[in-house]
Amino acid sequence: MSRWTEEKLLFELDHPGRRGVTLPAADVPEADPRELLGAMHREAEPARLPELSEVDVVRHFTRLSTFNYAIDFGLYPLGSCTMKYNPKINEQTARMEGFSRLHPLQPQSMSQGALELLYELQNRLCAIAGFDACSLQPAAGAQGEFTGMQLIRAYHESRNDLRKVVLIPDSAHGTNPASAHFAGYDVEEVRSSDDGRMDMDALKQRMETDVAGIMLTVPNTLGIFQENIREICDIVHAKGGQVYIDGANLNALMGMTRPGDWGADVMHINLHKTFSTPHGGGGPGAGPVVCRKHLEPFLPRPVVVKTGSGFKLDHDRPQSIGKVHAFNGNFLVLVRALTYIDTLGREGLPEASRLAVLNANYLRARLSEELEPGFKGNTLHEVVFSDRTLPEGITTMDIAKRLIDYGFHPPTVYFPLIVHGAIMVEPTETEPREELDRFVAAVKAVLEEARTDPEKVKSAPHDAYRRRLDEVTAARIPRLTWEPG
Amino acid sequence: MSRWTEEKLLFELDHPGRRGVTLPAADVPEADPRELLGAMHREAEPARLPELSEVDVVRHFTRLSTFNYAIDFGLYPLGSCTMKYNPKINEQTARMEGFSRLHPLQPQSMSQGALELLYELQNRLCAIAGFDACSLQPAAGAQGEFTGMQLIRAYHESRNDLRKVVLIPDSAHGTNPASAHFAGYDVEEVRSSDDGRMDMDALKQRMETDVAGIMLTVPNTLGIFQENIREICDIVHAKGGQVYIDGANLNALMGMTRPGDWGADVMHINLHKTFSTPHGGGGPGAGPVVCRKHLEPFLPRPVVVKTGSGFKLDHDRPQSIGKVHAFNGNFLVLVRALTYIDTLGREGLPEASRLAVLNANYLRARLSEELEPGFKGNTLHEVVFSDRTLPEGITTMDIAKRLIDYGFHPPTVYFPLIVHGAIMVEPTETEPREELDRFVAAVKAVLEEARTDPEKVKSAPHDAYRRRLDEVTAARIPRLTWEPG
Amino acid sequence: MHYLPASEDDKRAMLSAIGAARVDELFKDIPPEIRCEKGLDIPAGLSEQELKTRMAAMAARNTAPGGAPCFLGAGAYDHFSPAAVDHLLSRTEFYSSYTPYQPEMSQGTLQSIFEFQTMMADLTGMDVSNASLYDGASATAEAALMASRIRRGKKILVARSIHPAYREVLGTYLRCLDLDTEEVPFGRDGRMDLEALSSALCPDVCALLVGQPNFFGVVEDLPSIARSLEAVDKKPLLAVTVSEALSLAILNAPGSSGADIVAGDARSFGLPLGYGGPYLGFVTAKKAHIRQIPGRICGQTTDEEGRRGFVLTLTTREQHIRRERATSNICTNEGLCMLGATIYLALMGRRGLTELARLNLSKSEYLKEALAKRGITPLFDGPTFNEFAVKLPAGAASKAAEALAGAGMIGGYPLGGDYADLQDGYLVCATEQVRREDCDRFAEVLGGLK
Amino acid sequence: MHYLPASEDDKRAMLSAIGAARVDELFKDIPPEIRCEKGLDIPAGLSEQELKTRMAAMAARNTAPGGAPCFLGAGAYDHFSPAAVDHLLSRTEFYSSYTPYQPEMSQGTLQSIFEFQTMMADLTGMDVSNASLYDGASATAEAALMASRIRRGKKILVARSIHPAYREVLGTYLRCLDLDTEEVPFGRDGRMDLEALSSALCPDVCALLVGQPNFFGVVEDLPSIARSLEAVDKKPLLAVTVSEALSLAILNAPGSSGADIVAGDARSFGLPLGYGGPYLGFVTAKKAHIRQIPGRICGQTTDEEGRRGFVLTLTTREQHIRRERATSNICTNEGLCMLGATIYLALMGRRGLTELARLNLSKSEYLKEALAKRGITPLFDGPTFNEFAVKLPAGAASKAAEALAGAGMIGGYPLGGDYADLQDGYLVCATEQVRREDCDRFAEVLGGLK
Ligand SMILES: Cc1ncc(COP(=O)(O)O)c(C=O)c1O
Ligand SMILES: Cc1ncc(COP(=O)(O)O)c(C=O)c1O
Repeated sequence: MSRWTEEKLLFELDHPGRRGVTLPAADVPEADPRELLGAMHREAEPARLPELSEVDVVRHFTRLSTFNYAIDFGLYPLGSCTMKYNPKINEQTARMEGFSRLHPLQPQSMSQGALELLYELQNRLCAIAGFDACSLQPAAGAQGEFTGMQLIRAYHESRNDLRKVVLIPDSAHGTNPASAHFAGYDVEEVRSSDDGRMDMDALKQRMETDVAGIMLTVPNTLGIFQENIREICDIVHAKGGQVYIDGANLNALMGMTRPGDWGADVMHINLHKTFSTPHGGGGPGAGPVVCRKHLEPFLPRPVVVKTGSGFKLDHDRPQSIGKVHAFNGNFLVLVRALTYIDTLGREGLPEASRLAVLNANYLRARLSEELEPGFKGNTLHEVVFSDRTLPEGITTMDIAKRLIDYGFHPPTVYFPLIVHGAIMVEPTETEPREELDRFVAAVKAVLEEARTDPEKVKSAPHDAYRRRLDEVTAARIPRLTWEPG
Repeated sequence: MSRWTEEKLLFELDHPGRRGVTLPAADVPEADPRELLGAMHREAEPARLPELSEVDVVRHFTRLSTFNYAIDFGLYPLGSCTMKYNPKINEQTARMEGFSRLHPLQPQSMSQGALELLYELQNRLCAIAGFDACSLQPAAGAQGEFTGMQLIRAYHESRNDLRKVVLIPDSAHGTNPASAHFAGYDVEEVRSSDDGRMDMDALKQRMETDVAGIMLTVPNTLGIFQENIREICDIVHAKGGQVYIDGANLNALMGMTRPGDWGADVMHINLHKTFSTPHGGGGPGAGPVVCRKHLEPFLPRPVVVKTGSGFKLDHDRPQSIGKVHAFNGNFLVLVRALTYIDTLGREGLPEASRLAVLNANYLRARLSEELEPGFKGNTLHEVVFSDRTLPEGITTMDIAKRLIDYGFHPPTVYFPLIVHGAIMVEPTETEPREELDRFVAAVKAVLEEARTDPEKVKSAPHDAYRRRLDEVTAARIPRLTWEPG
Repeated sequence: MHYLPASEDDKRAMLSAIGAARVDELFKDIPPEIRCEKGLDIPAGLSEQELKTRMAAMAARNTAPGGAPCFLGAGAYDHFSPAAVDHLLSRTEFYSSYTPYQPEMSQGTLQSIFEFQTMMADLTGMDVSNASLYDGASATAEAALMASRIRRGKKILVARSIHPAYREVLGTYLRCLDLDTEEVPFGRDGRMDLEALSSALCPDVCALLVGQPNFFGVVEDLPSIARSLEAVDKKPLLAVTVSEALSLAILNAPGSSGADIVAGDARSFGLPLGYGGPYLGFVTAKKAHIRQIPGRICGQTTDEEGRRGFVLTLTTREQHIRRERATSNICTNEGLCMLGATIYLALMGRRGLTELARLNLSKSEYLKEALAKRGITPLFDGPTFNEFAVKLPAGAASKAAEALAGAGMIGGYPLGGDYADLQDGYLVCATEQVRREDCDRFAEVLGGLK
Repeated sequence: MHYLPASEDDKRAMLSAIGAARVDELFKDIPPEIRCEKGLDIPAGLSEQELKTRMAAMAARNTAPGGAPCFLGAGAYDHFSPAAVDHLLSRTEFYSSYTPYQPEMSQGTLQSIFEFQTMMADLTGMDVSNASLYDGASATAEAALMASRIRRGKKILVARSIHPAYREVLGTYLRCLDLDTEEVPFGRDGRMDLEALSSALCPDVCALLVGQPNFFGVVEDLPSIARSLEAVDKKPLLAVTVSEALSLAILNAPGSSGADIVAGDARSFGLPLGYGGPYLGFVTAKKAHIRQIPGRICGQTTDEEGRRGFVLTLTTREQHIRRERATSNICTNEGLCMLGATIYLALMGRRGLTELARLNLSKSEYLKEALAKRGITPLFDGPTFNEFAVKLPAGAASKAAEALAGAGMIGGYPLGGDYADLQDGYLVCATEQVRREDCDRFAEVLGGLK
């Protein structure tokens, strides 16, 4: 088909008199809203809701969809995002009416299948990560972090041991310091040493009894495994601190090693990364928290427990930090995750991790001919290159934008902050080798262009739905809603 | 996203060792096919079935899909094809497991809902077209024609009145003569008069007792309504002939007039046109046949009848022409059609016809500024232009191909045969006015280019996935399967 | 009216461009005496919400395989289809597009047809394939017509063991065309009676149609049949009908057993049972017969820049060019089903499909044994794939359906209705969808019938 | 392993490019003592066929609305969603893409966010909207935090009539941040007790949170509440929480009743109940507060050729730039739900949504009357939308669920667990999904309880 080059906004398409839905005929007397609601009755219809037929609406969004990239087109190498293939069966199970139409508060006797599913997923996640207990409530990784931090806080408080500080490496994702902050902690950054790992001296020096705990991403955002993770746990525990693991990178480790076995106390898992639930253009995801026994009493309530005759939501948890979600977490995301886990199973998940790491190391090997990794050591599921070897005047962003013209979504850029002009590549295990080779060829071609025809690269993309967009003006003069005229 | 410019064939992607499906573990002893099947056992695996992972396969077909046009992108003005919007609810009802998983031969006591649905659809079609009885077996329009012709033959035979000839106007669709031929008739063409209608003198002259019947498309493929259709029926009946109506253009008539009321004897209906079941890139469709009482005994068996307690398949029809389909016709297409009919209902279907005719006449009015209709008279749901006013050296095909560059699917071209270089436009009722205006603007722009830059038009398309394809060589040296190397 | 975008304003504006005052004026060619004055006698339109409730209630009045283990085959086999198939078929670019008449805008559809043709030719051991026909029954009829055009004979031999519905459709297609059929009986092993075949062969015979496996699930000895045909002067064409396409992965390709034409139904490749349709008819053939094949065919070519592309080709066979002299009247075929099968075959791969066929064989052999333990033995001793006929105690066949339905199962197919000489014959099938314990339960219920 | 494309050959080739002998070598940084020697203690993988059967069996062990008429609301309302919504959400371009960090490749997602923001701002009577938060509960908590940043006060007044789960989540969010909350009671009409409000207002109060409608379904008199706040010196912000977004179409927009911030859940707009998630939290606000809004925001801009386009903007509010000083820790939000709501609102249009809200009102009023006829009367006399609280006979509330389940219905929400003073209170809801006869039956069963 030909590409759509323009698609108006819904409000510009608004066509008074059209209908996109026919409502059922009323089988009850019509109530008079003015009489019933008095002054609180809304007289003016919401003017911005357009009048369009079903055809208009379907076309509008179908056309919009063609302006997006998708995992089903090819490699989506966003580092730290684990853009793996989203199996189609997951979409089917999540749409089974016995799941999708359930009311969250309906009697538990009418929801035994759903509770069983939650119970099984709790167990699977504990088994995979090596922990004792689980809460499925957090709606995404950041909420999992926040929940985990609160568990640590509640734990210390229960021992009357009030602490103020959380240590976080400078390579951490932005949500870590933000989550710790919203859990009421002061954040102190721990610098990385030259090998990209946490600086042990810095840690030892700072780890005092005012430190509530440490938040570590393992492998970290450079893809590097912290070899001495057990020692770190010991150091933290020795001073009464707790170890929080950001499990966003669990995709590197399944069946290889379990954070619970390192001595870690609590961790969140991004189901929308490791367990293949789709990213949806920005969610929904799910960020369950797993923890060791001593933190279990503090988990958000309710949790699902098994009874003699079935399953139930246990609300009677007096030490709980309380809810973080109005209901049972992002249940339909959880359905997808269990579908995925039970499809790959005992042998498949470890193999997925092995292949994720193999793919990343293959890309690293192939791309290292042209780009320089930010750090020297071994990496697991992702690799970060710096902009050091880019030709004069060419930025990481230029490379990223030019890759779009080659039909690829660019890697994550400028993160982690400790690598200059970071180019962060995570292929995941679902990429076939040919696709990696195609990507390597594209990167090489772009780098060659950067040397021979830099203007072309600096003004990229040329072949996308839009040329480079002016983000500065967008922020300076915000236009956040449509205005007529 | 960027456009995919190349996608290999499955066989070129074949990657030994990959798997796209995991099979369930065997819960029974493994049978030995060699032992059981002996010499009939296939030793060699079917080599052309590729080995690919699910990711590979999904990407392959997702990429392929982007090379297609679709009704959800915009106007699809293929004349005679009734490319209307395919409502999404139809896809949902057809996928309800109680329909989609039913075995065609399962006990009728376990299929009462399906039988009821068939029964209701039979009734709806009879009511809309004005007939007494219906068979839902024919799998498409052409099979409906074939079935209808057989009914006529069986009827004559039952009266020991053997006839050899069927009359068909020269404007007819190719399936008409072909279907009549396969029903064992000699086809004689009746010429159209200058107003695009059947020439009454020619008809009267030829209509003798050797003529089994006549096949008429009403409105015909020019979109013209045969005003004297009742007179035609009388003429044919007077000589003992039967009148077959090709109902492919029923979309012009719903609720306005009913073929059964004209005196017609039998007719087929294309559910994939009038009743919005999707065209699927070439089917499946459904071509039910409706007829008057005197032809009912000959309908394909079984038909669905109502009993005291429910519904049943009535096989006991001794005069039936027999089956035309192994089972119950294209049932899941029938589900979609009933969904559509019951959504629009009594008021909606006539309004659909009115708007289909309004849209077509609007296009005719707007385009007549530039193009000349093949015939002068009034037209209903479609309009055919000739190539008479095209600039010297520019063909209908050139215009069609250049429209692709403007993002439109071209109209039907070179059909009907009685209009020179026919350009046949059928917008249907689901096109919004803006879309028609956009199309008019594109046609005008192309015609302007044809005058000012004819090479551009003759070498179109320029902006599609492929430039013009060499159909002559394809037919001369057929390459119909992939060969390695 | 949410499918009808025209507002009152739109109508007014368009009418004024047309120069008409009212929409009804546009219908003035329809004489008043045939106008529909009373409106349509159908129910008023429903909202989507009401409609969906109503359809769901109708669907709920059926019991489908899945809800109940299914031992019924008889031309429609309950196989599993991976979610990826339906996901891809749901892309509007595939399901809402038209037949690829404008190839530059339809390469997605065309390339997949070419892939389908390649795989079907390979599976059947033939050189070429069409892009689909309606179903296995009409495809079989089209194959007979094709053979009669090629060999210009008037008589077609038809195995009596071909699917009864297929034979009936064949009859409907051949009746008016002055073509005779003669049935060839089966022997005690359920296979074609080769002696009867030999004696039926006469110069006027243009083709023999035989099912593989046949309706009784029995695998025919195609090479011997082919040899019988070769013994005749103007060798009649051997046309093989396949209604369980999965068998192609485990049985010798008909093409390498002497078939000239293969017709059949490929619905088993990832498409729903759907109460009988839409299914996926196909015809494949040896190269020599290309120009007599019915239906659409896609061919490879190049565009103006020399890039590979695909088009519908050999269209002079077809009705829109050749009209009454076309090789078939077919126009709309089963495009989306063809695509579904193509996706399915790509997912299964050669290894997967072969293993699946073996699993079907194993299940069916298990069922055979389970039944045998209950004293129910095969009707024929020829080899079978995933379906076989058994002999029930006298009178039991008519009671089986109800007894099994009561036990939550969908039973087999009683043969007596189609074969008066097989009154107690009962056709049963076991695919990958039935579990061992289902087979045991089935045997138990069936064994308990008296 | 059908999601894992690497064949053994692939692995070998890739290892050799890497210069490693075995895949396990790549994991050498993981010390042996923490290696997972025993493997994972989870079940072996299942084929898709087995898996689907298993999940379907689990799904069948639930009774969902649809199967049973649902009179339960309490923050989650059973509305119908047109098929077009799910169809569009199933396009891989939407559901499998990432947060639109690369705007040139994500204009589909970005434009729809801009459309969502525009419609939500309009519906709530605000100037700006974010692109979603997790759910109504956390959105309410974020609104409270936002207000405390804007007004720099330490105390937040919370209507006692706000959804109990929302209040609990609020507690979880505020607990560690040194922020106090104080509950404001409701009066006999179920609305906020304005006198109690006035006396709770003190200079340290930075915001008042109030539900509209509140948890009892009662429509608050927002203008009067706003006037009470204006009476205070440094006016606290009025933050309104909406858990039934459909009410926005029939109630005065909070923004025109004095609200400064609106937080809530827009799941009612075309998204499934889904046993509680994913839902669709949102925050809208007056322009002055733009830079304190949590979550993603999309803004309009132009590309190098001057064409309109959209980008994520004001990102300096966010964690990936501002880290611990961000306005929220949120990263992944509820993008696809946002898109679903946008599609739904586009389909409904202003007229459709208004009519649907009226239909809900009518159903609920009918239910009120049906219950009244059985002697069950409202607990509060304030006006309500599609949900209201009634008083059951003593002890009946605890028996209702079972009695209704027995009659094939999903009952209401007993208030006693959350409100000790409302032991016999029972919250019921009627949307467009319940029919008149369902209401009658519901009233009958409930009226029969003693
Ligand atoms: C390392 C890391 N931690 C935490 C997160 C936050 O997870 P979420 O986006 O689910 O809130 C991310 C997400 O990108 C991440 O990459
Ligand atoms: C006028 C007319 N008649 C008959 C047919 C044949 O219908 P089908 O393609 O369903 O076999 C068509 C289809 O294009 C047609 O336009």
